[in-house]
Amino acid sequence: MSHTPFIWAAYSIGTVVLLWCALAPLIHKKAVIRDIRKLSQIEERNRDSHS
Amino acid sequence: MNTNATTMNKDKPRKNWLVMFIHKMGSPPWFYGFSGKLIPWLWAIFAALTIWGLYLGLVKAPADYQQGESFRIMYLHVPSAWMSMLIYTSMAIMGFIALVWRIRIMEILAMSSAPVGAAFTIIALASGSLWGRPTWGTYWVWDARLTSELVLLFLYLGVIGLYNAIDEPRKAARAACLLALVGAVNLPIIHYSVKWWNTLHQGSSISVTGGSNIDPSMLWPLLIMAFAVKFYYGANLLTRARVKLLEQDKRKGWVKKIIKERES
Amino acid sequence: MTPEQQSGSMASAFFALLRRDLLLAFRRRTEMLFPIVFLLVVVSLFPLGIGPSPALLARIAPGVIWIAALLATVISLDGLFRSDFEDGTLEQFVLSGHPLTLISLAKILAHWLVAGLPLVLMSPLLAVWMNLPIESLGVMVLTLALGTPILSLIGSIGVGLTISLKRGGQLLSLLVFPLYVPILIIATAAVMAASDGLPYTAFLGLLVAGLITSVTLAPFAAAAALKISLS
Amino acid sequence: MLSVSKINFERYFEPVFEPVSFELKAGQLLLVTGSNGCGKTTLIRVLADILYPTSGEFLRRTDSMGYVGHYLGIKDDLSVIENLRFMRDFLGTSRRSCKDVIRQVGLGRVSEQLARTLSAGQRKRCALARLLLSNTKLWLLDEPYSNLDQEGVNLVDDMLIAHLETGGACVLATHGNHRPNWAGTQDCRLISGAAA
Repeated sequence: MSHTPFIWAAYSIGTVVLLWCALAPLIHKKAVIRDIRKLSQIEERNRDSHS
Repeated sequence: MNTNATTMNKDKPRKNWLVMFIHKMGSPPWFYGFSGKLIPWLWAIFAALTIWGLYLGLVKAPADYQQGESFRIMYLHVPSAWMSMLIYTSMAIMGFIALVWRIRIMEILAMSSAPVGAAFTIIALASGSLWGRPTWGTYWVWDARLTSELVLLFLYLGVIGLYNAIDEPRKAARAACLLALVGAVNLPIIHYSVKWWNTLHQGSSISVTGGSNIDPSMLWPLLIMAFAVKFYYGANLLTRARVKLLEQDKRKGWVKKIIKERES
Repeated sequence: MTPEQQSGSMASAFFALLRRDLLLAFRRRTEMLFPIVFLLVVVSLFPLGIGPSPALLARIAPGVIWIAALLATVISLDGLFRSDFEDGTLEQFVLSGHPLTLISLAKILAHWLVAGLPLVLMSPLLAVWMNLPIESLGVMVLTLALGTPILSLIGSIGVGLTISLKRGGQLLSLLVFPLYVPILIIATAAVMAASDGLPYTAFLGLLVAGLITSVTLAPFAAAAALKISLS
Repeated sequence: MLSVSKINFERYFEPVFEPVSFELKAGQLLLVTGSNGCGKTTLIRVLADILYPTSGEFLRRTDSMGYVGHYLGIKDDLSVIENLRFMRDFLGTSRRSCKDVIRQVGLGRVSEQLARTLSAGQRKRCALARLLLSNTKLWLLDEPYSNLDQEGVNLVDDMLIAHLETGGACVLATHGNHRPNWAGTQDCRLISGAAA
């Protein structure tokens, strides 16, 4: 039996997991920044309506 | 309100330099800026070392006379298994600092470590069982290393689960840090008892690491890979910590300033 | 207050709390039976699930009885701090000036007397059900007597951490089972060694060492966990 | 007895109330007022050492503190007298008998009943009896008047004044209009952190 497919499988799983682990915080960061922008927009609107 | 002007005691006990350094690191804008500059370098070093290590390990090194080609999984499995233990230890140390000195950045760093450690544990488990199939003829053997990696995964899942279950973020972090610390005290006991349990029940004779006399042509790529993943951990940890810091401080002035600067 | 007086009042606080917890458990004595009945039911499921072959049952008996004891301990653990946390008694304890470590230790001891000791006393019956060799019966009881206090002690940390969650029970099992692995390994190894006529005193020594270590460390961790959960 | 400087507590990274500073001496009462959700309970819990302040510090704090909060700390499965006897043995600081304090708070007739059969007001009285039993110098009372009838309110005031006259101190949080008649009263109006 050839061992090569197992090596390929192991390294692909490793790559996928490490890639996902590295990208997850970046995706989350986008959502956080969107959140912060929304927050400051609301604040500005409130300030405008008060003045 | 009755504000009796209470004279504050100015000469506080002096803290040692390590605590001072950690406090400086604890200033969120400073940490955010500094880690932002550091991260690209860490990624670059990781990439360079990985390419070099994998080239030596997968292309240059000859096939093992005993295990054939499947030993090449070792360059992924062993560094991941080492990392999973190392990250747990580092998480527990950061958790200890966070608990004793109540330093928020340490809570964030400890909690950002957990998913990275869990990822390495999963890789160690997956690669270990893929190595087992051609070697032992089954995907899972209750081998000492795989079994303690499995228990370690449960420990990681416990920390992550507890952190996510509690609503208030600081309280959640403190609880999970304490759990990590308790787990770290138990980890050597678990490790040795599993090892001993394995010999008691006559486990397999060959393991992924093979014999003690590894050929230098096989050892070098292993060491390079083990070194490379530390930079992955560093880069990923700082990235996660930055996002968490941004999220927690979303109403604070320094975050708004950074977002404004990004826009312009 | 002189140190001597203080330690005197600490001892009386310890025993007052122990007495109160035992009295409360007695007032709710039907609830005390649940873990025992649970243990009996779980163990009786094994012969039903894998067949009544005496040799097979004898082989797996130590593992089955110990795993059932782990499960029974975990389901009883949730009650360890729950009512004191929810009705505000724990806050009074913090204010009392007595160390929370001492308070945790008293409560853990009470919990073991109510939930752990009955398991130990029940185990000969289980051993007979599971066809465990009579020579290893004594070792079985001994490992449970030494091991169940460790389970309560380590479990108290997990309870302290999850007590502020409404449904902490499910998370609790994830937190504590990995920590129970060494005890399970050592205790079952001792019983198996006894069944095979091999020396087992070293295993019991390890359990004693584990008990001493957990008595000295776990109450501190449990107290710290409770303090976090109160915030 | 109690002296704090710029005490603050954050939850979800937001200060619960504006920083608080005060100094409380023997024989003084600090009346903490403010609308719902402004952090009165949180402040009391910080002062009681149950919560750790996010910023600010304690310049002085006595170890001898008694606390009556929203959750009274009374066991349902014990009778009134059993609850108090336990606390007397547990604290070990009491100078008075359980029967005596039960009589003072007006629970003499129900002292043998299980606490689960008591009304909310009676439970409050039971907690007040424990406070008398604790023989502590600094009282931290969170809404002590809630659930009490007029007689009960008078009881709290009488207890409080006797405590302050004998050199005790008290921090009392209330949202109601009633205030005890005591000369050495400081006011602390909490301002919600989110409003600022």
